[in-house]
Amino acid sequence: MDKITQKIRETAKLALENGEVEKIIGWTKGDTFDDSHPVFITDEDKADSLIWDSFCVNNVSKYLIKELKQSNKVGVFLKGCDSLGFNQLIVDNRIDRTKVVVYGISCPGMIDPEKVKNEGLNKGLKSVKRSGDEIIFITSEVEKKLSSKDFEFDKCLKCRHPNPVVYDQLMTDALEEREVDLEARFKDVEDLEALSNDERSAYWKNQFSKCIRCNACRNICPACSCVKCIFDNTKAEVSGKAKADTEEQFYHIIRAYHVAGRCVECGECSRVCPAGIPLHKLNSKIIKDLNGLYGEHEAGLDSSVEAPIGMFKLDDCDSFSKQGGGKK
Amino acid sequence: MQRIGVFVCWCGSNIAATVGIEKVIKEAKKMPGVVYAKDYQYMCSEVGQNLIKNGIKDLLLDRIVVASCSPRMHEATFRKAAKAAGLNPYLLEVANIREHCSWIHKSKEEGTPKAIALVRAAVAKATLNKELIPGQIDVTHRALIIGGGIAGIQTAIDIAEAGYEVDIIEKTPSIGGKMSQLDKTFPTLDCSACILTPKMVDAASHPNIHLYTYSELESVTGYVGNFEAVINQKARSVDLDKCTGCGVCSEKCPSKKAKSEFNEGLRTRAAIYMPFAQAVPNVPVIDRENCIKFKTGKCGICEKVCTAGAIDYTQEDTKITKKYGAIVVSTGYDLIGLEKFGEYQYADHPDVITSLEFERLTNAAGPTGGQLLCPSDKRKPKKIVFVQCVGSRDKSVRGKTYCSKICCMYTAKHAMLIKDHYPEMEAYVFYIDVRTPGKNFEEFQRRAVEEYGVHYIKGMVGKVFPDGKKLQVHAVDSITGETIEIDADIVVLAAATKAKDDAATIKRILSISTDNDNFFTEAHPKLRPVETHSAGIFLAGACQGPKDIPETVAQASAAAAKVIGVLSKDKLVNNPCVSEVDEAICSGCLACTKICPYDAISPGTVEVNENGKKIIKIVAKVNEALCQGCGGCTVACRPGAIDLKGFSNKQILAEVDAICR
Amino acid sequence: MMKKISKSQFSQLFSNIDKSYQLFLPVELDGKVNFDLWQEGDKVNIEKLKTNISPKSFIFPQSETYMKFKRDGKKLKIDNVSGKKEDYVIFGVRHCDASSFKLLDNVFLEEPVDRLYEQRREKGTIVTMACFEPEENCFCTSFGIKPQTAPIEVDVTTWDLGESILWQSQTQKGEALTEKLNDILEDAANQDKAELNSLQESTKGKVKELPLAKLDPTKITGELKDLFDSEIWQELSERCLGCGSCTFVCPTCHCYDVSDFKGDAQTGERFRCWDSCMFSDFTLMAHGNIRKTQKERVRQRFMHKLVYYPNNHEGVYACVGCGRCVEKCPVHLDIVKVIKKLGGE
Amino acid sequence: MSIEDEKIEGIDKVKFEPLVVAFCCNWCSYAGADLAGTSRFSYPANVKIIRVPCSCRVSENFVLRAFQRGADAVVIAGCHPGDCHYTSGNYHTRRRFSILTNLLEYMGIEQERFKVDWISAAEGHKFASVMNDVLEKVHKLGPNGKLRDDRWIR
Repeated sequence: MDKITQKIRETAKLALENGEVEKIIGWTKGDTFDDSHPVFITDEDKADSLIWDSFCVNNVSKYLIKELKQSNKVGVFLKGCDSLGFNQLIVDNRIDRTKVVVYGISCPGMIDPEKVKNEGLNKGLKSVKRSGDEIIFITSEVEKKLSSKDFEFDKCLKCRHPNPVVYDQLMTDALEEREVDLEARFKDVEDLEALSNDERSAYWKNQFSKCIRCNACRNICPACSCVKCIFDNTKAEVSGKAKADTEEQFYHIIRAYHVAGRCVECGECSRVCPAGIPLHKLNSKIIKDLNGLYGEHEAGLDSSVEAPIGMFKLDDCDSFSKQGGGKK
Repeated sequence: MQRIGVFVCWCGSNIAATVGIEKVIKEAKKMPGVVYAKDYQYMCSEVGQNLIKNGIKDLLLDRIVVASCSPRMHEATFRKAAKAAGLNPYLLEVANIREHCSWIHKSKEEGTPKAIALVRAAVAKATLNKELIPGQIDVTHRALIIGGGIAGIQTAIDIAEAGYEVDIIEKTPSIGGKMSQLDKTFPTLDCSACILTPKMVDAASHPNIHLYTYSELESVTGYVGNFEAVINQKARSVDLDKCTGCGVCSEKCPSKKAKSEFNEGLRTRAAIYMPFAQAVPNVPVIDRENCIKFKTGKCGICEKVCTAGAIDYTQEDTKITKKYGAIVVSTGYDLIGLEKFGEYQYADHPDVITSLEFERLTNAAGPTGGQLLCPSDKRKPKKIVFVQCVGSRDKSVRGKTYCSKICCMYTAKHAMLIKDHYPEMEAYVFYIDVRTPGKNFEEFQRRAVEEYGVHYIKGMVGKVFPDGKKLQVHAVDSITGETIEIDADIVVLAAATKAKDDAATIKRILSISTDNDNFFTEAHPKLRPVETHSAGIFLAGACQGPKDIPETVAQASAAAAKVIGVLSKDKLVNNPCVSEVDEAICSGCLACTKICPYDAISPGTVEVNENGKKIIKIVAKVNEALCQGCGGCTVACRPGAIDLKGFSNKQILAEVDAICR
Repeated sequence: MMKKISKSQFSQLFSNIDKSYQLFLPVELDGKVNFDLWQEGDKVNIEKLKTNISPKSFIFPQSETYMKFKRDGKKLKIDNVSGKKEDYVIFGVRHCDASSFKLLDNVFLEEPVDRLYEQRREKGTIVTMACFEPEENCFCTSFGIKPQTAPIEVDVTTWDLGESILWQSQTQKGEALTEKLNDILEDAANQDKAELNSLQESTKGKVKELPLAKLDPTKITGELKDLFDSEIWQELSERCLGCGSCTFVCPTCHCYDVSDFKGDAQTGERFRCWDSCMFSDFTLMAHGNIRKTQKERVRQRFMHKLVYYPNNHEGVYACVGCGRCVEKCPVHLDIVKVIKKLGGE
Repeated sequence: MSIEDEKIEGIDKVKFEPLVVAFCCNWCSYAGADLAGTSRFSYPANVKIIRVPCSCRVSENFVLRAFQRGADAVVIAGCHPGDCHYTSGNYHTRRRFSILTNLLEYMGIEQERFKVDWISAAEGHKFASVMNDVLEKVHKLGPNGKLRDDRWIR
């Protein structure tokens, strides 16, 4: 069994035994090679179902909102990106840090099952192992070694925080910051910005027309943590459920705007979208603009730092009267 | 369904000329909820108002839309009328078809359809209007003045005279402030002390005024009518009541090395001291840093010599908590430090002095008994150079961008005084511009030049070199362009004024705002010059910006009038258009609290039933007395849990929809 | 009479259908394949087994206006929106999805008949495409579907022989369509049928080898109440995000919400749109919600598919084993897990 | 039906009649609009003003709704930074809508269609000229179809 998994199980077992936590949230394995899903453990004997592999992509921190209503102390396993989301939940006052024990895991990047399928490697695939930058695909017959880079989620290839930024206990040694092309951080956005208004409009119209209003992007998002989302509040009368271009556009503009300055760039919105809409391109645009106008801000990096929307400086510049400053 | 009445005003021909009234009426009648539509020449007239009243009484109208001039003009009028007829005034909306329509557009072709659109929007909004009842706040009939300079004293006296209690907090041992340090005042040259000290005594002796000298403001909570302040009265070590002010203690005190703050350090004082002879209260204070008793435990001479037995080494800081209805900030100003102005040798040569030090040197009660002598060797000076705008109108980091306003005049005063006492002395004034706006100011300055022959030279002093006993002043005359060298005996620097360093603290305690130079900002630069943005907190004097004495006193009385306006009420009525929280939806993220300029929103808790389990949930709570109804919180609230009464999300959306037709 | 057409003639085939029908077929866009209105030059992809979103939206659109109203003074004018007018063809529907249509019929065509649904069904001609290479996530056989053969109820079934496809019409609608294509459809030769048979045989074998082949809902026995009170719901639902991905990609989910679009103060329209039993506001009523937690919601979804629906429809399960939920659920909470936990393996 | 009646119905199909929705803060810009009226500075009737206490009361929802309902341009006008009646409201407006301005353009809505500006109570002339300027640009751009709700008839 792989070292980290072992460590995770021991840690969980111990914490549950000595009553340090009432519940542990981590991941466990399902039947298919890519099925590593969140699991909730209260009984130390079940701790052995916990695992760590290249498919533990889910961020379990958002479950804390629900769990902390029932339990007084909960332990969670968090990857680098997860820990940013965790901090954001603290900034937004949705969870009580003192009731959580964070077990940090440095993450080398998660594997995108889509990419595996596209290579046809899923046929008869038993399991997938990772060693360094190599992925080993194990079927009943053969073992294939391939470079991890070709199979990681796009978001992981851009990852700037493989190591947890907040934790009480570490399950792994820190990984060295992986090489990411910071220039390319906003490549997607710049490509779109380069288009004409009509081209952009057409682009988004086409994207949003795929939207089936399943709300997965919202429900997975660690920055979308309202008790009742305005889109679920019919009394608010701001939007309807009809499948109409205008409704989808409204939904997605507001969704992105509502996480402005709070989006931790975990890329989950795009990952979970069943229609394959690149939703992160909206969030990235806002992050790019906020950084440009009001200085670098990285949501979730430090839970004591406030979001740039909701504060101001007297000499802020603006994007509508190009002179900035704005003073008479 | 509502019963809405629409009342369209002609405003004589002002509206009727470019708006087809009858068409507006016709269309209005079709609008949902509208049961009555009526026009009249002057809706604001008594007859017009009666139309509205009768509509409410006879036709049982429950919503009113008046299409007329701007709501900023007559909304209040019409709402009064509605109220008189028994309808909640906030069920009335005004459609602005004059300023925003008939006066803008040339023809009925344009005006009529727009008027209809505006009426439709008003109807749509009115449909959603709710009855609003203003909250009432009790008023504590006492005012707090922060800072006991001339501004604070004047404010206090005016308020006290109106019959209300006033407390003054003064940081130093005596009230009086900067003015008490001055020798003469421009443009009349009358003696500062002679006009100030009587006021100080009035303040001290006034039954309605209580002084907290040697005290500082610790914290303030609450809101207009109901502030609660905690004052920290520092240990004076002398009993205010027992002390007779004889002064023997100071005389006998063996430790006399401390620099006298009052004399700008040009003279020393005892460790137990009275800042100046006319100090109010006339009671000394022990400066514990310099007191031998406090440093070593030995000595205790003052205690022995005090026949009144007023000395009390055991005294401790005491905290006083009191309620106030209004607060006036009058913390005054300071001069900037001149460390960064090395070229003038201020730090290195005793004969280079600030204008405030000069005031002390020429003051009869000053270190030299009014004799103008060089601080270095007490010799009689022959040439005196005044340098203007030292740090004023200075864009560089060491200076201030603004004009300190008083320097031109007091320098003219200084120069004039010299020539008056010592005609043989030469006075030179280097200036960028001479600014003399104000009653008799120009005349005053001209006298300095013409009658007294003060040399005014347009140009800045480049450098001052100590040269033996003398000071070589190098300057350039910016008109002739030639360089000038003067062997001066004394150089007087008109250092820029600045906001008090502790303005930042006061700002935080009162949560009011300051500008980039730390001067407190008024609610409106033209129309609300003495108010702050926080209701019930007012400004007086140089803490709001550089001012001379007459301006300061004027603003002080203005502030007093504002305070009296608050204190004279038994109850304050607050604007009912305030924010309200839907606690069921509130997530307790408290984004709203970060936006609110008035700290009107704070976290509270509610117990909710979460599937059978009772849990405590954090929610935002709005203090309606503090909320001013800007609505910033409603936009910060992502799920829309906070809404603004009178301008609710639904109302505005309804207006948008109505307009977009 | 079995027909045949070479793939080289596809564009011909499509444009011919397009002459007399609206033609919807699997089109690839941004790497995802979905049924879409055919246009010259579209990247048609009939190899992809299951489209990203199921074709149910053609007979049961995500949202559908069925009534418009206008107020005139005190009078209220209401017009019913007429349903689908044009004849249309959906080409390349897989048998799992085709079977889902039958399940929806049981709901919408039972009394009271759903007018709009009925119209859409009448106007539509379904051309299926049999599967020879089922995927890891396929388990249609567990619900009695034979991917390689021709389900009787569909209008036309086709088989992909690589170079060409075989074409078998089975209903009047199917015949009508075939008629219109006679000039490009040729009769299938005997060796084609032989090839088909061998392919179908090999498929039977492949199907047995599938990881989910052993899944068997009929093994789920026990009293409804016991299933309802089972422990598994708590455990399964813990990780559910409460999003609607599973329900909205599912070919058999058919719940909808009715709400109004408020036009200006005078006018408006009433529409229905897909709703999801996973949503917290599903079954929300004036007094509150009868399903308070995600546990009740998750239980409802699967009890409906595996117990309630069969109870009401001669034991037919409300799942066709397309496996979309297996692929799409962000937290791997799918019907396969439920069936297994309830003993269906 | 006469032309005027048609206009009143708001369905003048003859020529493009742009619609500009302007949110004005009560203390500065709304008063500025009043002053524009008092001083008879004219601007076309296509501009319709909605009064809000402060520019910071304007929610992105309102702006999008206006576009959905057929507005060809939306204007938000508030006090000049530093002069906000509520001290800081317009500073928040400035940040929020700097982001929204860019986001809307990113969605393909021309910048000319969404304007935020500072207009004081004394700037009646500026109010008129801002509105004229917006309308001129909108006339060049033509009707706005983006974000538009087809179910809504304007």
